[in-house]
Amino acid sequence: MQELASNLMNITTLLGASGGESLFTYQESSGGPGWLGLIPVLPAIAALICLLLLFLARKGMASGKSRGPAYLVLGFLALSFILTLSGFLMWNGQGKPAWIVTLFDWINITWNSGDGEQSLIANFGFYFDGLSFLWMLFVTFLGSMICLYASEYMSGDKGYARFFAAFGLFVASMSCLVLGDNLVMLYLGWEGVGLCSYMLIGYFYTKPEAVAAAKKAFIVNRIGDLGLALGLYLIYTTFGTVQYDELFRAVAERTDAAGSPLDFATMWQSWAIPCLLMIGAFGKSAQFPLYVWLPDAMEGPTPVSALIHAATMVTAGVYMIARMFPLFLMDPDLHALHAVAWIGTFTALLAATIGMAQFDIKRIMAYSTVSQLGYMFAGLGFLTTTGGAYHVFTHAFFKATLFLACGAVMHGFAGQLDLRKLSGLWSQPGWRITSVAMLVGCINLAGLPLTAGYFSKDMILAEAFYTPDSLIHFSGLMGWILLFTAGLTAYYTFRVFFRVFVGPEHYEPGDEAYDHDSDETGEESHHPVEEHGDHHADHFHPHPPGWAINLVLSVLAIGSILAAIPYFVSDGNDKSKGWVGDMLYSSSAFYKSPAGHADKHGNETAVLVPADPVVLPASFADEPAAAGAAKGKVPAADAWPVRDQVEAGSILGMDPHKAMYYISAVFGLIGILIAAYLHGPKGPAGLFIGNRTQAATSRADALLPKLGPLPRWAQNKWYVDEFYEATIRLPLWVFANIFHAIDKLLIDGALVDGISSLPKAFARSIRPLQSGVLHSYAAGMAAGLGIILLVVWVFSL
Amino acid sequence: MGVLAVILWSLILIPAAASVLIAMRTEKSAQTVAMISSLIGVVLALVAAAQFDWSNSGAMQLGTESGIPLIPALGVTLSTGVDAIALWLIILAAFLQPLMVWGSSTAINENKRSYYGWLTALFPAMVGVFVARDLIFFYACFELTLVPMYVLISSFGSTNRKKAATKFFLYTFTGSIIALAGLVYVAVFNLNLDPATFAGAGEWNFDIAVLQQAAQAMPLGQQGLVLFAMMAGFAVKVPLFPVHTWLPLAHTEAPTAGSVILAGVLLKLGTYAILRFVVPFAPDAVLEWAWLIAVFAIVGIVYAGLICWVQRDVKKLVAYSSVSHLGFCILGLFALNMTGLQGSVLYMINHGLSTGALFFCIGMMYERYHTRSFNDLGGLARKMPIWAFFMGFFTMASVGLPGLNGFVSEFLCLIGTFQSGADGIDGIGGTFGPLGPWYAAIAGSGMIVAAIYLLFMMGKLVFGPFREPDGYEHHGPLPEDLSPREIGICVALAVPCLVLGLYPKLITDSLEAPLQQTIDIYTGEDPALADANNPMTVALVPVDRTPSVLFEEATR
Amino acid sequence: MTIASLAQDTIAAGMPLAELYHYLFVAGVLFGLGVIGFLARRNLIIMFLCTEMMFQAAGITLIAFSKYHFNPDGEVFVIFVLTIAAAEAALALALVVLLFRRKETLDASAWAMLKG
Amino acid sequence: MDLLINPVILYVGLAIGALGVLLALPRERVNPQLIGLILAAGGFGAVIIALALRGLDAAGLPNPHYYIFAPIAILSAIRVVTHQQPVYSALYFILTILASSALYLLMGAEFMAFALIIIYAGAILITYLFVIMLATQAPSETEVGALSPYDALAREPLWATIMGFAIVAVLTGMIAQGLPEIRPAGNETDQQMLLAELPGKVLDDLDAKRVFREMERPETEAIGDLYTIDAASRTMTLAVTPEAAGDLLERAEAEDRQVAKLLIGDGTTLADLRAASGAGGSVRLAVAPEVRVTNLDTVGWSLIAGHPLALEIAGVILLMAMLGAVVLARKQIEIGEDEKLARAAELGIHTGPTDQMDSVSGGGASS
Repeated sequence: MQELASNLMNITTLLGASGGESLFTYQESSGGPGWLGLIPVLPAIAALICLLLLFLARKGMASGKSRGPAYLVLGFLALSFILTLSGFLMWNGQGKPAWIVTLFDWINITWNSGDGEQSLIANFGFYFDGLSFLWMLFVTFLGSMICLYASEYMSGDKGYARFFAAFGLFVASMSCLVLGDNLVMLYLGWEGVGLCSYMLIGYFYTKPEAVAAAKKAFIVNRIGDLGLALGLYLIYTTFGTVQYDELFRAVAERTDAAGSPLDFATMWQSWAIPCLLMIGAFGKSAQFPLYVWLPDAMEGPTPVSALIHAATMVTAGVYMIARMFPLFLMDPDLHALHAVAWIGTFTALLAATIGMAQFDIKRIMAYSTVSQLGYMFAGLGFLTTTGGAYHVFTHAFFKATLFLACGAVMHGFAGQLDLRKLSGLWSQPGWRITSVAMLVGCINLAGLPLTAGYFSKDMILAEAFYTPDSLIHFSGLMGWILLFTAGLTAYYTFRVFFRVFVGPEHYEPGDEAYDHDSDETGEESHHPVEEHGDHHADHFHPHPPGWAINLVLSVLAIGSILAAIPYFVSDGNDKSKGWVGDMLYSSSAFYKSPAGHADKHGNETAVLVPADPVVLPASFADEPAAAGAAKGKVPAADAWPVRDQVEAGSILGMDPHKAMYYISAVFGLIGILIAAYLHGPKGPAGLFIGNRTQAATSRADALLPKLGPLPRWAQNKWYVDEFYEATIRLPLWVFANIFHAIDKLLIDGALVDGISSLPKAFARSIRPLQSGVLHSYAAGMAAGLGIILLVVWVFSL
Repeated sequence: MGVLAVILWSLILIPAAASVLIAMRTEKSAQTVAMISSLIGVVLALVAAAQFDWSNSGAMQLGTESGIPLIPALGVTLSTGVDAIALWLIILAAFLQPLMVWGSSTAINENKRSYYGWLTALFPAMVGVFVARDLIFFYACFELTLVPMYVLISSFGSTNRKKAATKFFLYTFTGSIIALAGLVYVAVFNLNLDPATFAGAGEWNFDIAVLQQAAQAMPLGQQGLVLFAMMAGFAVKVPLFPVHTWLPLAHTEAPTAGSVILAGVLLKLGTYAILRFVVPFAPDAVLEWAWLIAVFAIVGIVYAGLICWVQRDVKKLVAYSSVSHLGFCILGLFALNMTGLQGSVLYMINHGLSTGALFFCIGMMYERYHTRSFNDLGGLARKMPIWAFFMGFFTMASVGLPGLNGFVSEFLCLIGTFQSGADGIDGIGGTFGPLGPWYAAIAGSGMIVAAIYLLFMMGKLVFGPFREPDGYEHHGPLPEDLSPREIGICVALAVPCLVLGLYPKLITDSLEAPLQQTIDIYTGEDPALADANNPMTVALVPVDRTPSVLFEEATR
Repeated sequence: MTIASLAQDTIAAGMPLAELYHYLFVAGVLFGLGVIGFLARRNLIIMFLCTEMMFQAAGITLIAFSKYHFNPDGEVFVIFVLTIAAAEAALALALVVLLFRRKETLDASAWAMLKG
Repeated sequence: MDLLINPVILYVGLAIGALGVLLALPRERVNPQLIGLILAAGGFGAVIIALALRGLDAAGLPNPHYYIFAPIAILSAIRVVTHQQPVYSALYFILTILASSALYLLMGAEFMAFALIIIYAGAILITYLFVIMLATQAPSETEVGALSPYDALAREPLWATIMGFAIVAVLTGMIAQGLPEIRPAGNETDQQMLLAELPGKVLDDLDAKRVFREMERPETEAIGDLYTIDAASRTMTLAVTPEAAGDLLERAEAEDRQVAKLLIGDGTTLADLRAASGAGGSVRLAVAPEVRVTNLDTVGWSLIAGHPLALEIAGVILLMAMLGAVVLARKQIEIGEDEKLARAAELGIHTGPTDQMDSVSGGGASS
């Protein structure tokens, strides 16, 4: 067991000591069962074996075409899922201490031994608590499902083993990220997933666009990673530790690791650390400034987009903020959380508008992911980690379903993704399961009442209004923007559904080479196109997905429906938050919102009082705990800001929690109706299913000119890419060339070569003195003599 | 001469003898003799590591007690000794040597004797630098490394190798002459210290420990001059920003093995010399000027990084990348705290491994396609997947991907720079030092620039559409993809990258003691300085060395 | 008055600086003329003659100071000056003869092959 | 230091002299050499006169003959430099040498004066004359006496004179101000100290005065035990047998002036002498005033005792010069390549590669 954890003093949870609730319940930790450490290691081993297989295949010792690697990775992923599940069941419990399992010492440096000893300790260890179990459950589950899906989807591709090696490595690094017990492990996972997404996006490495997309993804992630890295350094410099348990205890007691008190109110780090971490999160979870890489990442094979760019990697940012929530709360004015909320909302709106105007269904799904991530961040911004986490949970399921469905369509129609060239799949033979899965995904995404997506989105929207403006300014306004975006989301989701699945049967196959470049052996020639006959549709017969894809689609569809259950099931003490709330309760992400009024289940309003009088700055002690509902905030000049009970916000005068069910449902339905009106088949009969005759309605096309330039702008992604190109890439390129010129001409040319040619120049200049004429030498001698005499004379005066 | 000293001396003498032997024997046997001598080198390095008392890794061990007097009048003795830092660098050099010999079996076909002779002669010179405890012995070996390198580049390089070789030699040579001037100044200063101050003062003595005490007793002005003289010499070798222009030329023209050892160990002579001479010799001046050197390092990182991006020649790209990477190393060095110093020493070893390996891969590609420019190469993963894997692996190692060795050293350097000098702001993470958070923030952008240019290289060379030089059909002894020999070399370099990435404690534990001594010079607990009855403290200008004072002084 | 007596009394009286200066003046002028001759004349032999004159001027100065300081070394040195002058004359004239034979002219500027 | 000469006069005089020389230098058409000479003479004369005036009150006048020989030396020097005919230049140079040897005499260096005339004027300048004669016979005998161009024309006369007289001005100006570095004049006694080194000289004088009539003349090498010479007080103490002492005393008393002067030269009375010599043993003799260390002695002594090595080297130099002159002046015989081969064939040397040929016949075709 990890001796560091055991010798941690077992402080009584703050709840008990002071009656009031501390900012957050500090979760002290204890050693967990060793085998839990296998969870991240198993996929890594799978990846290594795949590499060996690939290496042997290259050497001709193993057949390159077998599906061995896929099943190998699938087996290991399933095993790690089972381990996670059993670990969770063993651990499950409110307020139980987090488990720490350390494999080995990684970075372990101590100096100035004796007094003032300092140390930087980052072990290869794992931290199991509610948050990490929640995340690991759906990461490993979705990982194995999508791996099964990919085993069939990727069959026939030459780089099969390479794909699954990267797949295994990805899940391994994701688990390191989620389970890591210190910030450096988080950083390890963070960059690890960045690398794997680089390898997987760039899977079709012969295609320049794929390589460019992969490079773009890695570099934009790297920009985010810099923010995270600097945040990490600042945390270490302030608290003296990067281990979670020490860090959270320090933040709870408002001291640094050595116990000397830190006055969060006045420290500049209290806002600097969360802002830096936020930048890291935005880089990884594709939020506003750094989201440009996600839509381009669709170049990769669909299982990659499903797993990485829908369910797991992009949620890493949300996980990190949830994990580091106590640090976000250090800042009395919550600057960082304001930024998170605002950027989340803005990204949601922006991505939704772009998503509406795209024609490539995978790109639409990508923008919808960016938009839903905006929701999750907004949820975090409104101080509801539970809402955010639950939306991550449900979104993982239904977005994976959607992506896989689109993948199946693309697989079947030889790479065709343009919704204008596909319609009426519902009634096609063999496509029924895909269409149903698509439908389930769409209703969840659109937030149709009683679906999982509805409940999770509702939680966030409710919190938007529930959190008073005094805590998060303009949270109400943001709530309304999010509601409007929910409508847009419903619209573009069903736009895809109606255009692709409903309506008359009409399809054109994409160019085969687009998707899986089946033949990589040497010659570059296109796959013999005649066989697929892309000119006249009758020759081309779409081949419906196989058993594996259908199985996975159905499982995930059911999963996304069942994802609604955790909203109701809850055995924790705060019934309103559901199972996800219980999970987060026993983790660092738990946060008791100060806003309160008679709670849904009637338990008394939670009053938040700074917990530990001992630590309190003197000036605070004499002021009675703010019993009354003092409006606004106590000026946080010197004392730890009193989060006394503030009046909860309301929506249109009603209690947000109850009212939100109806309001968000209304917005969702309006969106769907508009989509049906514009893109659905004519007449109510066609609305549903099976009407083959009605051609795709042209109402949408009729509406376009009336809207002016807006649709064109939206289609071109509001020219954000071009803007970045002009303001960042171009200047950098120009600077690079300038530096190159400076280096070659100025430093190397002028300075170095210049100086080295000085002696030769000087020699050339005095050569004429050697004129060969006797008299000039004599004159020189005489002049020299004269000068010497003169000098002697002058100095002798 | 203790029996243990035999190890170090044989580590120098046997390869030297071998190089002479190679020169005398036939062309055919040149490589085998070179291989044998390099293997002996590895064995000796391991024996030295075994004999080394790791618990007391700070002290100079395996050395000669008194040393062989070379010039008794001037107190110049051939005294050797090794502490943990030097030993690790010797192990790195010994580890790279056989790989180089093995790696150039197909690259070099004519006059093998001179090639392998000089290659083997390079090893004792390098070891001499790490082993020397006497200034002149150190300086001689420091200069000796130039000669073999000059010959390797000038007679076995590619197109305009002569110019590159001469520029390399003259540039480094002028630099080190200035450094010698600075060091001799210290010796002269020591000469006219009164003998009572410390053992070895007041007489001609070139022992490094003695000179270190003398240098520390110098007033600030003189220390500044000595600092800049030494930096002028060693910064050229490191290549720090303004004096780096010789490196790209030397690298592009050097043969594969030449540029591997140049990047692997020769650049480390500069950083090692700075760690061994500049930092301990001129503490006050370093505190005064650390900000300037840090600025050069940071400019180097971003400036060289951006230049890499516009390079058309792969080797020049990797050469500029080592300028950028060593900028991190110098930054960590001048952070003057344990994490920074650990990071920079680790960086020396990791950079040697990962950039050395990168040069090997590029060499293998060059042996097949005989061109290094991006214009006529592309998407080689199609034809050489194994090579592509290793190229990707080592690129990720040098871009600083966690889990591989590059990350640990870069992380430690940056966190060291961040917390150095941050002991003023509240929180206990900060330590005493001249740098600060802003240095780390800007240097951090170097990580992004590194990602840009390395992925640019990967995107162009390894991935992307397949393109070979026009009119190229496969010929020559090497198979299309890597031959077993080449795979052996790559694996031999990949394993330590991974091991050091996952378990750096292997090295960091042993480095704690020697680096703690260097830090104590700055935080005032230097045992030699601290105790009251040591006459040394009397003679010393009573500089108040408490951290806060030094910190004010540094940030004045 | 015999030469011997002529020399005698001057010795006894010693030589004040003013008197010394007279001789130095003559020597200086001779030396100056030697330099002018060497620089102005183009005939090789005359140029050597002028160097001889410079030797001579040096001789006078040596003797003057030798008498001024009553130190015999001055005179002895003049002897050596003479030997050098003789040696130099011998060689120089031999060379002049060769040069003359080679180019049939004694003009110094004919020989400018050592141009750098 | 008081000025030896008013610098203004010095420099003006020199300037005029320079102008004179400038005019005197040979040039193309108009060639006012005579005017130049007069001017030069006037300039230098003025300086000498100024010197003389200053010398008058400072009692530093040189020997009056100086004023004869100095102008001769200077004027003949000018003519050497300015005369177009090389032969006349040489002759004028001889005249300069003679004048300067006269100056040597004035300064009391008679050995050098005559050495100069004999060696320098006699030998070296005659060689010059030979060479001038040899080298100046005009290749084309048509215009006899025509000046070859390089003689007729001076080269950059202006710059040359300026350069020359700048040096003279600095030299003389420096000394005129009395360089502090010039040590004060020595005094004559140092020279006389040499007496102790030249005992033979004193003994010869005593022998000439037949002082040693009865006793035999002590060996010059026996200095120290038989006799000692004290140069400072110019006395010699001689160990004599009592009878010899007695004989000396009688001759002194018998008013033999010479002996008396010697004996009592240092002011001791006859009576003291008797008392001292009575005991026999030694007698003090005064060295006669005319026994002086002549210039020849000092030079000889200094040459042999002071600079033996220099003397040897001078000898070697002269030998080398002679050898060099002989080698240089050999007759060059230009023979062609083929003739060399024929010659080699004659001598039975196999005709190997040409470079060997050169070494064999190298001797023949001189450098």
